[in-house]
Amino acid sequence: MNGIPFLSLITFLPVLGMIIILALPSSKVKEIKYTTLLITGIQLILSVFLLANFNFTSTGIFEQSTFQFVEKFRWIEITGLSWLGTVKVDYFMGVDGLSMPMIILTALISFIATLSSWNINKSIKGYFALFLLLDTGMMGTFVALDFFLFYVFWEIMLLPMYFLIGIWGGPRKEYAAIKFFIYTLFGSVFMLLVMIGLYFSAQEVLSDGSKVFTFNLLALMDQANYTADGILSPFNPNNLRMVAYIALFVGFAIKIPMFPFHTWLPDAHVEAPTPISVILAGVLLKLGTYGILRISFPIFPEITTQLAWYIGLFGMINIIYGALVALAQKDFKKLIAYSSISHMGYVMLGMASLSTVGINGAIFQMFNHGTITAMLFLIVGVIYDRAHTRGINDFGGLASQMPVYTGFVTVAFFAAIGLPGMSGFISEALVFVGAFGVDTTRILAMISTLGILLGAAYMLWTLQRIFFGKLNEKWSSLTDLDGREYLMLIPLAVIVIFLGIYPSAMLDVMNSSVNELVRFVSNGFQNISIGGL
Amino acid sequence: MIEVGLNHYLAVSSILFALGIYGVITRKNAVMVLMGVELILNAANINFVAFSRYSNFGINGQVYALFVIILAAAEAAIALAIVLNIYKTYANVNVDEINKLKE
Amino acid sequence: MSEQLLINISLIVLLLPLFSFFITVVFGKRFPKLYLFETGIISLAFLLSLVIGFFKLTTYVDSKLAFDFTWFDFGVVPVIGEFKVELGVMIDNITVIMLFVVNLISMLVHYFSIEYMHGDKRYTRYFAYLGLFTFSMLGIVLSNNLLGIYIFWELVGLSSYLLIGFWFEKNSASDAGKKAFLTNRVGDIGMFLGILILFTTYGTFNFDKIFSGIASGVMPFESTAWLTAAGILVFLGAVGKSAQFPLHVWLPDAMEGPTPVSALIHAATMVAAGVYLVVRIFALLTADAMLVIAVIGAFTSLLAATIALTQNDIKKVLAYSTVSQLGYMVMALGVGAYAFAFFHLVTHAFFKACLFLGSGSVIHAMHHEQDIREMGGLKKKMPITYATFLISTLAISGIPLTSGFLSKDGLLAGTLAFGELTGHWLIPIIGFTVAFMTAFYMFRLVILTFHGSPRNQHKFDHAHESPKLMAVPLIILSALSIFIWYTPNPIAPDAGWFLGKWIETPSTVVPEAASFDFMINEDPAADVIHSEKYEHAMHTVHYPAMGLSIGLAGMAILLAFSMYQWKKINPDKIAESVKPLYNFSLNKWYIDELYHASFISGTLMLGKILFWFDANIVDGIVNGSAWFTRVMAKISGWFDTFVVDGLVNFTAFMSGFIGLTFKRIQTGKVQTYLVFVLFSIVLLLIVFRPF
Amino acid sequence: MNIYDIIFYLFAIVTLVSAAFVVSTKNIVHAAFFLIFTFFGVAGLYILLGADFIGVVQILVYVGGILILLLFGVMLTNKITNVEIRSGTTQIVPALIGVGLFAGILVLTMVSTEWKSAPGEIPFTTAYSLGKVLLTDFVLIFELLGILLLIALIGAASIARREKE
Repeated sequence: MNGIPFLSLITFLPVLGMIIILALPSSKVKEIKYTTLLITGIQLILSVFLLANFNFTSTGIFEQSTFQFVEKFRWIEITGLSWLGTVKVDYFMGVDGLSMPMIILTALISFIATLSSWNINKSIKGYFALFLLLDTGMMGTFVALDFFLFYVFWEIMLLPMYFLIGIWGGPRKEYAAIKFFIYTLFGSVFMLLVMIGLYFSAQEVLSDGSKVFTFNLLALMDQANYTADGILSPFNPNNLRMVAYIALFVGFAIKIPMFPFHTWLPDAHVEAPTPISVILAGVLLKLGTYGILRISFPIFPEITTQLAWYIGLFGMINIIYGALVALAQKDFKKLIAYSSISHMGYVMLGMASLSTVGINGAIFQMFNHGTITAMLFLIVGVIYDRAHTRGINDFGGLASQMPVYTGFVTVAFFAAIGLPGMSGFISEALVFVGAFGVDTTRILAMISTLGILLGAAYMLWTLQRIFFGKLNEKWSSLTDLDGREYLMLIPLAVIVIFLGIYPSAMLDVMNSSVNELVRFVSNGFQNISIGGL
Repeated sequence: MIEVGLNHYLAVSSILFALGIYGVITRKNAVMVLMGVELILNAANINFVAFSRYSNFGINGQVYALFVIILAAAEAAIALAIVLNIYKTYANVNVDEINKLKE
Repeated sequence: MSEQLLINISLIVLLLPLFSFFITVVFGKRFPKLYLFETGIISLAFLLSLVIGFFKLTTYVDSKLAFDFTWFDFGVVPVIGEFKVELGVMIDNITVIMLFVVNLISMLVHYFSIEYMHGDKRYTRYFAYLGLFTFSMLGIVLSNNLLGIYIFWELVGLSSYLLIGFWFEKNSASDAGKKAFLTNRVGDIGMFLGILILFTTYGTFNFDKIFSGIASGVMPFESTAWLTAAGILVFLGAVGKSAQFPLHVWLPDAMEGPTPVSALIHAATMVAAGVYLVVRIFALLTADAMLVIAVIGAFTSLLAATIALTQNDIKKVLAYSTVSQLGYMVMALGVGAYAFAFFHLVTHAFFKACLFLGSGSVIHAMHHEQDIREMGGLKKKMPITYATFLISTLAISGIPLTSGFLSKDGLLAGTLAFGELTGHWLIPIIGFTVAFMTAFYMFRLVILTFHGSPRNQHKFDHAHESPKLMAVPLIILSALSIFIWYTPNPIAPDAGWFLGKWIETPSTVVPEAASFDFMINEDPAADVIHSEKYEHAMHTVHYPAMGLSIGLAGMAILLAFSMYQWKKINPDKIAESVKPLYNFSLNKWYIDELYHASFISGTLMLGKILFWFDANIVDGIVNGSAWFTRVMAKISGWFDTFVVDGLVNFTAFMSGFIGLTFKRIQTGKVQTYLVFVLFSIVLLLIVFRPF
Repeated sequence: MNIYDIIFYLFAIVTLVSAAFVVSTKNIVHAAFFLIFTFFGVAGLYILLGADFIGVVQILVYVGGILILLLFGVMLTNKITNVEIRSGTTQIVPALIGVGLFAGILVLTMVSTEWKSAPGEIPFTTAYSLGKVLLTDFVLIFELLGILLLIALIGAASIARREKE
């Protein structure tokens, strides 16, 4: 058990797959696809294995010893760089209750997206190679505990995504890809600035007693490590921590995506091929909120408490704004994209409550949104493959033509609406319970409940327009789901229902970490000056 | 006339050096150019040995001179081989007619 | 039989329909006969609920059986402390009666549907949905906490959605399903907020724990106003589900579903769930909350009754009468007539289910004709249907010897007592007016459908009495509309076992200052309310109320006969003379139109505006900054081309010029270069002059 | 003017004059022979400077080795009987000016510079000390040079043998 670098394995396995694929001649289409499937399959098994060996009571968050499957060694070390002194970057990975659900989600969604990629028929080799690289980026971001490493993985994701949208996308793919790229890069720049600022504000004590500047996230969470005059040091009376927090938040908010930084999402989703939409909605959006929980919250606890209301406010705006705009959509995929925006609002609202229940709900909602929205995008993909259109009003009466498909759609839609018995309900309810239970976000939570109604409105309206009514004769040749599509949808549906009935399966994984996070944030940094702005 | 000393040797070597350069620059025949090079090397060698004699570096200067001689031998061998090769290619060894560098 | 066993049986009763739902949904396509399995399961559940009811009402009549389990546990949480979410079941007398009602009607509807739905292309799927509904409804009934109720509440909404939109090929059906779900959601949001208030304050969803929390004096956010708000908000859920004004609009539309479904869900059980919820939270309602509830109930019953007067669709009339009767129940709860409200819920469930199934029988016979203007004279062709329908109509009109008389009379007495005690006389006035209207429109319905001569001879000729499988449920349900099942004395409802022994008003837990003075328990420790003042008032109004209601019902029936049977009064003329009012009623007070014009269009419009905002302003800013960047790029590109590049090109030109000049030097001959090297060195030596 | 000085001037003149002939004579064979005198002169200067071993090596290597090599080169690349053996010169004027200037400055520099000369004892024979130094302090370079010579040998043979493509 010990000594096997599971996290490196699970992270870099796709890179191995990519190398294999690159070595294969591009004519070996089948081999390429099965290699990808195998790799993501192994990844999924590994993630389940990690879960099986996961200690539910170990808290994580800021104490290295409570992280699990930790891998840490010196990655980059350059000594004697004039005024810079020693630059030291650790290769530091670990898992706690915050990242465990995300690892499983990433592995699961990657696997299912691979299945969904079976229809890709344009330069297959390149597609799957990039796909696997993307997989590595996502997985790496979730396990990295060093800011530098985190950033590297964060950026690794960007490039394959750009190409996957830009090459395999729809008619306006170039526009969408560029927009996605520039938007996220814009956010990354902020993140980079904050990262460097933090680096020069905190020093980690090494085992030999010497002090070096550090990217280690856990070290950055420790107040004692900050220097007296670093620009982001809480001890510096003129520190810029507020500014840095907002900059970092914007970096993450773009990924979420938070209003008003959300407009890349509908374009990217509409243009991206189905599996990429699935990954985008299923995993990539979670990186934003995960980043906030992993980095912003514990490194800037005092600012977090100060700004929680604003986070909640934007969450509320996301919920209602996304839902209202979704109501106006005529493109099935765009509708789902806006519903994503709405659903990610719940995550933000839950986080803003800074309470165990709310954050548990937020993380659970991240997971559930991952599975449910993945399902929704797969559903869009299924119909698009057959009908080559996504216009909601083009359809009608499909329920009698494709009953099984309609069954899955109903499950997915009602899960998205937050029907009890499905996972979405638990997370939304927890978010509301958490947000309502705290004075800061109570009013926001009350207003946000409108989202429940609006969500039901656009979903049911869509359900009606596409599936109910008289069958449009044009579609009388559409076939119901095939075996592969069953294979994609059934696991997700089962997970959605299982977690709706037995939420402890997921809540127990993260609960101790969330408790620790809440405790850590509410204790905050002591005796410090809050500067900036 | 003052007593012969370091300066005299250096002056001799300087003139020898200049003559060598003159040879390298003016002669058309590659073998002649090589001879000029040998002159230059000898001029340098005189300096080594002279400095070795008139300073307190001990015997090191002579060692370097020895090395230069060895290098000169190697150089001569290689250079002649090249000259032979050039001759095979161009049927003459006139340096001024070999102007591939221009292209 | 031990308590634990009873609870286990109740859990089995709960899960049986779910089980059959899954089996039927998954294997329904391969084994079309599975509907029989489904029906069998429901029958089994009914038998088990009979067993539970028997033991509970005999052995454990005064105790409450409860069972809790932890659903998920957060352990020790910062700030809050121990935190876990529990679910549980509870069996008290109300529960077992509801179990009986739900399972019985569900079973009868199953039998009825076997015939009624025969030949439908999604026949088994229909039964599966019925199973899902039964499961969810039983869940509401059995839950001992708000969360459980909310969960099943939504599931009931889902099954209702699926069943209303069962014939989804009809746009009106899928519209109605959507409308029902969304309208309910509006109420559910309120309910959810109410639950949040209670949960945040008391840290539990469990009714008993919340009640004891309130009783101990802890108020939500330190204010009884919030308690009132919580009560009203939770009641909003009931407003949605029980189709109270302003959320009543979905129920008439829900008649698009198959008629047996209307009988089961939209008349007898699900719509009563709202009333049931208010029954459950009755103890925490403050005086203000109760007044709000009473007013809404009264207004709803009046509204629906006035609309029912003019409707011509047999199911629409029944639907509005359902809304009206639900309004009655809600009003009764608002005025504190707790027991009568629940009593009316039960009796109404039976006679209204009977009426709906009867109408289903008629519709079946008339080949899916629902307009009563096309009917008439069916009495002879369908004697069983007619007889059962008539009994139920008598019951709903409050004619003595029926169950409806008992419950309705008590309920109206409650409103009168309330009027006397609080001075809110409008509520009893509305109550009696509605009683009059109810009798009138119900007899109008009966007369137009069954009496007189057929108005559509062709359809009449093809009409026939329904087969046994449809007739038996009608007979059973109409039999249950007779007084004898509830009390031995046909004019004294509280003399019987139902009200005498089984159902008693729980004592309120609200602080005295915030509750009606007649609701304050004289013995604060007692679970059951006992108020001299209230009992006195009830006693005083009992006989006046009875006389008034019988008299009004009689007059109404007489009026109906004289208008539609004997044709002494021409209804068209009356309609003509009060044309605006008639149209107002016929068009359902234009409420649908109002909602459509305001909320629905408003929301859609807002969505469109925001989308425009999103695509043009937000994205416009993004694209604008991109455009700006591009323009800047162009400008700098121009600068680059003409200024920077100009310099570069100039340099290049100069280089070229110099190059041309010096080209000659570039001979390619090593020796020439060496000359230059030599001169350069000389130059350097001259410049630096080492000598 | 002592005997040492006379001998110095003698050798110096021999060296320079013969070197001047080397670079100025048209006949390549003559040039080669004058080169012998130059090398001898230089060897004499070495010996005058107390570097007896270097002087001997100078004669052995240059006169015995390199010059023979050069002559072989001449003979292999020129038909002796041909007029071609009289090698031409180019750019004499710029070369004369440049070299003249260069030589002038160089000599001026060498002469005018105040060298910190500290002439030590002239050892009777340097072979012993050279040998000792070569095999101690400079042993690595010594070895490397050996290898270099080997490489040069092989390389020269290889280059010279390459056939015209």
